[in-house]
Amino acid sequence: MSEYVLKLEGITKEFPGVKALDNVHFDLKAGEIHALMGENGAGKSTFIKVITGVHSPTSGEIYLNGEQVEFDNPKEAQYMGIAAIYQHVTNYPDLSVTENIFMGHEKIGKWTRRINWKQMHADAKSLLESLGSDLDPKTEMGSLSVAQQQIVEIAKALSSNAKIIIMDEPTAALTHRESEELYKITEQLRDDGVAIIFISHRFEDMYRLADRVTVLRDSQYIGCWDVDKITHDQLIVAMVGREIKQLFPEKQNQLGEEVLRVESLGQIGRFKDISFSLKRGEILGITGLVGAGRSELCQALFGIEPYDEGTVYFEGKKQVIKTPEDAIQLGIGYLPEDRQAQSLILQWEISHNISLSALTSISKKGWLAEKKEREIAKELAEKVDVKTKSIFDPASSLSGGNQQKVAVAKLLTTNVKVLIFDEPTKGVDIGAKSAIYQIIVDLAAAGYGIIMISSEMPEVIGLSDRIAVMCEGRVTRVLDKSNATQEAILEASMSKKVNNSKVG
Amino acid sequence: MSTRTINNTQEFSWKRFFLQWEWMLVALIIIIFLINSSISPYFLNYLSISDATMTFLDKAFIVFPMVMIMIMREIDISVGSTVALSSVVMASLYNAGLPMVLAIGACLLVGALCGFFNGFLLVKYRQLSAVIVTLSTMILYRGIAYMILEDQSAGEFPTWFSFFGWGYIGSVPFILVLFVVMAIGAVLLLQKTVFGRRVYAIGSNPTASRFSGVKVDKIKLIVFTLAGLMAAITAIFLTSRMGSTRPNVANMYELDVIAMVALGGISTAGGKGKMLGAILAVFVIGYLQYGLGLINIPAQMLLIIIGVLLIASVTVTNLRVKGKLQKKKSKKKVKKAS
Amino acid sequence: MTEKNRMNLATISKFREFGLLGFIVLLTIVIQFLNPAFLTLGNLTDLIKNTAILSILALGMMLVLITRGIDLSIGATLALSGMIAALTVSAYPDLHPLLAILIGILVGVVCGVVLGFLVSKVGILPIIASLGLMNAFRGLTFWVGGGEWISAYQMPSSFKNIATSSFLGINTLVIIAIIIFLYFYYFVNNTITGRQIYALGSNPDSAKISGINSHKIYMIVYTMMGGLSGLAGVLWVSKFASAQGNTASGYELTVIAACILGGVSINGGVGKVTGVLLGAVLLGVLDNGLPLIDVSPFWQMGIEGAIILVAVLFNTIVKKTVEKNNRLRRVI
Amino acid sequence: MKKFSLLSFLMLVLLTLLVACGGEETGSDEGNGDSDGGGDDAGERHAIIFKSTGNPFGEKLMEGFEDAITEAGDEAILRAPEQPTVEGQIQIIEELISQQVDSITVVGNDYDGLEPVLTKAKDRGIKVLSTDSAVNGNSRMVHVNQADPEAIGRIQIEAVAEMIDNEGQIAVLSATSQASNQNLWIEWMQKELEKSDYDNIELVEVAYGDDLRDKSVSETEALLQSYPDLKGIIAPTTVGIAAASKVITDKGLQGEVVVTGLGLPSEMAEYIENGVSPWMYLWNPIELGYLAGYTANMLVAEEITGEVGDTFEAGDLGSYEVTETEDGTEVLLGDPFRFDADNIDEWKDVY
Repeated sequence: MSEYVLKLEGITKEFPGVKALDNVHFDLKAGEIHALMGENGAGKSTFIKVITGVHSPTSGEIYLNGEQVEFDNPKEAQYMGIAAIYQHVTNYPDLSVTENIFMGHEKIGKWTRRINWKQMHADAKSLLESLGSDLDPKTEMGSLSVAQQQIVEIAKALSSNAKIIIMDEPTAALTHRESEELYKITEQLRDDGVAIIFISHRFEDMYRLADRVTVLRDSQYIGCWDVDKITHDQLIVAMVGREIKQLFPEKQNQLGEEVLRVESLGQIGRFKDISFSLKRGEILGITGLVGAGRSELCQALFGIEPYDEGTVYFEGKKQVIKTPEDAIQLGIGYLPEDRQAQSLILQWEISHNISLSALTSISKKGWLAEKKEREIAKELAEKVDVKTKSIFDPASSLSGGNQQKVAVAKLLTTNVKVLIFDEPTKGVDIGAKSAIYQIIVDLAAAGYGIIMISSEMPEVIGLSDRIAVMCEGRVTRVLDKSNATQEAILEASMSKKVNNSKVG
Repeated sequence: MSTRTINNTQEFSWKRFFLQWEWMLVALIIIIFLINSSISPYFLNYLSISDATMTFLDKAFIVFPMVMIMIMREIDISVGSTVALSSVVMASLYNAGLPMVLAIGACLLVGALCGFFNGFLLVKYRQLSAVIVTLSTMILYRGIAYMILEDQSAGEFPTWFSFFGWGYIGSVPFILVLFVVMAIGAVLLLQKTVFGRRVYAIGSNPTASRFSGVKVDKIKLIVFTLAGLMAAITAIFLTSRMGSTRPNVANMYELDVIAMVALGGISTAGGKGKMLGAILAVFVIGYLQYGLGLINIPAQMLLIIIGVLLIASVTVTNLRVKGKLQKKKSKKKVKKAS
Repeated sequence: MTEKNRMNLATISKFREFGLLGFIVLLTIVIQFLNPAFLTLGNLTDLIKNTAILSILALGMMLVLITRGIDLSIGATLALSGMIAALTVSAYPDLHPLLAILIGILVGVVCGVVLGFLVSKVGILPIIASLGLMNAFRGLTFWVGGGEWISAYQMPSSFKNIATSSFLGINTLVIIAIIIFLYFYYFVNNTITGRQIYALGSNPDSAKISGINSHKIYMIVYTMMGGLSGLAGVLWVSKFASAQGNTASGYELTVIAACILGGVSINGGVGKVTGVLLGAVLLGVLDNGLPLIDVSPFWQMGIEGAIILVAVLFNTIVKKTVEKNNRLRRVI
Repeated sequence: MKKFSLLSFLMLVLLTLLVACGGEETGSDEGNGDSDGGGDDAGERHAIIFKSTGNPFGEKLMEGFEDAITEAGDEAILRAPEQPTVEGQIQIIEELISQQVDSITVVGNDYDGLEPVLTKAKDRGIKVLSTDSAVNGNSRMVHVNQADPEAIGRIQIEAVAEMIDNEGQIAVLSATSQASNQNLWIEWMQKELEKSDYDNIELVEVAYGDDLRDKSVSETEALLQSYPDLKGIIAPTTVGIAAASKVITDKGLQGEVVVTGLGLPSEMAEYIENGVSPWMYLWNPIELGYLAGYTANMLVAEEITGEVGDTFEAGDLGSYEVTETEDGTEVLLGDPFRFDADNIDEWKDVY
């Protein structure tokens, strides 16, 4: 028996166009909590999928209890005692909680092969109770809140009696109290001899729980340290690759007159009573935990799902925004969070992507002006520095960062004055990141009003003139550049309603 | 910001030009012509070839909007019933004393309304799939047609009305002339206008389209209404050819139309395919059917052939898409490695 | 809050079925009022007997719809297997009727496997694949039948008895339908494969992560549908004592309509055996009752279409309202 | 690229194959091996179009037609669309016009709907006639009728009256026929019922079974439920009469409710033998087809023109005269044939 329950050596995973993992090492001892850290797009998610058998690695070896293994499908990994809680909720909305928990390892009668519902419901109930939740296991999954679904996901991992549990950002959508609950459970599991891989953005999670930490960056293995033997700054350097300050360009923006003001904006069940204003040349950061209502707010401003109450003033005039066309007409551009699903048409050539929002203006009476389209595409693609040879290449041939640049270029085709960036650097490698920062800063300097949603605190702090922190659908605090610290943001983004949690 | 220059002129490539599904269809048409003229001595003369178009072009008008619908990842299986309903309404109104011109107007209106209703339900209730909506309206529209005419037929149109289905302009069938004109319009609409580009955008990525300010709902509504309108035009031609109508006409036309569109290389996953392909496919299927008819092949064999052809063509297009993707992947890898 | 939420959802799903049941009862009362012959033992027996085949097919179609698919070829499959079974028994009159049933099922299974293969392996959209096969199977039926019908006198009475005999006073057709219903009830609720069908339809991407073999599930679903169509084909031919090339032409629409009425979502993941049964019964009541109250036969199609459309819209609107209410109740 | 061309090639091969076996099929399947290929010099070519494929009545009709044509040394083309629609028949007629056939005999799916295309055929010098189910007078030169609609209507009432001893309720189960003959027969039935002999007979309902098995069955069941005292059902349609007889048999109502009408001997053999239907009527489709074939030949030979008063010898069937009807002219085959327990055995294997 090896010292390590799980050991991965030289794992490389290539996707068409992307090397998602490049020679990554990892080891895990029984009864330890091992934090896996790295920025978005560092390869953590892919790494988990390799461990759980969803992807098979292009090269490299996996050892389980000292024996080399190969997983052809998730079932095999599950059978070997590996369970994962994924970052993106991967459940069955139409099925009951019990079924979601036991999917893939249902309890069946020995001879009858009949699903033992009674026992499954009871087991689900006790599992949920051990997580401090009194959810009825017969509830339909789709009717639960994200936080409740996350708890079910955890229960699901626990239910398989796994020896290795991987938690991918489990606390991201949890309130403070729930996080505490989770810490306790995680520790208890560890004490029971389960090995846990804990992935989180939150440093506090790591400090609170982990024994060791492995850092990935740009798909590569950076190192593995005992948590108490590495300083915070060293860790950040390991994750980001250089001192954060160098990442952010010098800002030369000058604030102009007010361009956008919202007053007590609200959307039923999503956010409430939001007021702020935005000046030309200003970068307003909006941050908070996932599920705090940031994206919903900005999507409402862009007319994707209209707000139910409140008023929007654009350049001093009261305006109603009901559809994205309204917003674009006014001069509001929106860069969605998920560029592949919401912004780009991957199989289309770059030029067509860039021109999509502005087709009306680059056409003559409804006929496409293809020459003009190509000129505009070239000009903008060069402006944001897309790394490509020709504007006729499909967007799918670009790397994540360059795709994001195309998405930004697309915004600039229309006559916008306010730009909303929703997680602009999500899943983008470090080089492209600073390029995107440069673009944002340049745009601000050019007089655009910019709203930037981000979960990454350094980014928010490094770029914003002001920072609005959201928590559970409300703005809890607006910080100036001068008093914006990680601690202040964190505090404002945590729920105050500890005893009035909606979960459970 | 940067000094990089990006190419915005595309070199013409013969390989790319010929590597299009449409050429495959052209080849198919040529082969069908060769086979047809070798198996039947009656095929290869002007009268046969032009008269044949009269037999299969009526439903081909629905192909134009169906291409757009399928590019948008939707489907409309109510078009056959729409043809029946608008035809029945036109004939009953005429028999009730309305002037023929107004009756034709009513036919177009009913067709457009049927299509609009489909589109409206789809847009209003986004969770509903097009299959469900058009399946329900397919039963409903034909049901209404039956309510109006029961088991009667209606007709006795003025003689000029037969011009639609039987008339010639010079020596070219009127239906062919109109079809070619509309086909050119449809190709331009889908390939050369903002509207067409947006149809493709919706089919390729509906969310991204909406986020890019494309009026997804409005375009869907227009295209479905267009489908109804074209079904009404089909109804006019069909009714003119029969000189009278019944509630059971145009049964299963939707199947024929979908088969043509699928053979035309329009990917069932949306976003792919060209109008020209579907138009060529109309002639492929039309002349295939006509040629087999000239050697008096039994109807059941025809059924099997059309069914197999449909599946075979969709299989080939599917594999083609997959193959292309794979090609792209391997190309990328090389790029990355170098 | 949680408790309330749960109550609400459970109520809604029950509400749909009770709504359907209520509608059936209402319809029954109206028909009974207009023609007292409706609620008689004899007529009810006829009604149930006529609904049996429809409900068998609807159960199979439910599984297909749950996986986000559709099968338009079942009418043709039914005709083909009915024709082949009838040809077989007319050539070998001593054949045991069970064997005839088996032959029918086998033909149906082969048809189903072809469709399943096209859908799962080749990746053709189910609606297109089944449209194509519908043509091909229908053509084959005409072809093997050689344009002839197989008539009552050509079938041994043992074969015709499949549909007319009864067991414990209950018609065999009904018994077969009940057995299949019970099996399906067990299958979808209590077996892993059954639940995997729902899981796949509910979220195909997660299904992959959970290690569910989607190819296998598609194959199972379409094969079962084919097998049931084959069975229904034999029962149909036995019941009407005649096999024709155009048997059950267009019947697939009725079957799908029964599923939709029964609350099966074409977007996958949702559908209950009891709901589908109720949907089939509703159509059965309409088919049986409308002639009894002298509704013009030409109005039946329109009435059916309107009811289906209303049911579809009703489902959607209820669902939308519930979702909105859930959101409203969330405290911010 | 390679894959693409390979697939394209495969598809072409497949298509060629299909076309090839398609051609072969024609030769073997319909038993009209002499219908494909062949140029003008192979004698005259006569085409017949039935309502739809896969109908035994139609098969026999076409068989009789073919017999008459081949006897004359000519070539017969047998066609039918897959669905009983006008559109299908129009397309087939267009194809026949292109083939420059000499005559077209059509069993119409619609009385008026074929007028334009048949007029076109006549304009191209093709002789056009209809049989079994007529097309309107403008579109045909002559109609070859099975039997007089009046006789068909009246004889069914006479039959049912005899079966139920002139007393009790009766109902009609019709199709929703595309051709108007069904309704014409029912009209004559009603006229016959006005006679005082039938004062005690009440026609309670005319139901429609759409010529669908399942629908005909539920309509019959509804009739039995609504009229518990029903004594007889007349079903002037082949699907309806068999479905009604099946229901009566299954419910064990032999002797209580009788069924008669027009049916195929093969479909009805079972029920004539078990007494549900003491007897029923139909004409002989082979003879009808044969007569149609002869008439077509006569028209092409220009021995007749389809005008009233033309007479001709139709082989074994004897001599016929063209008579006038309300709309156009017709040749009448004769009275409907009665099938009962005594003769059903010899007929059930014929058609």
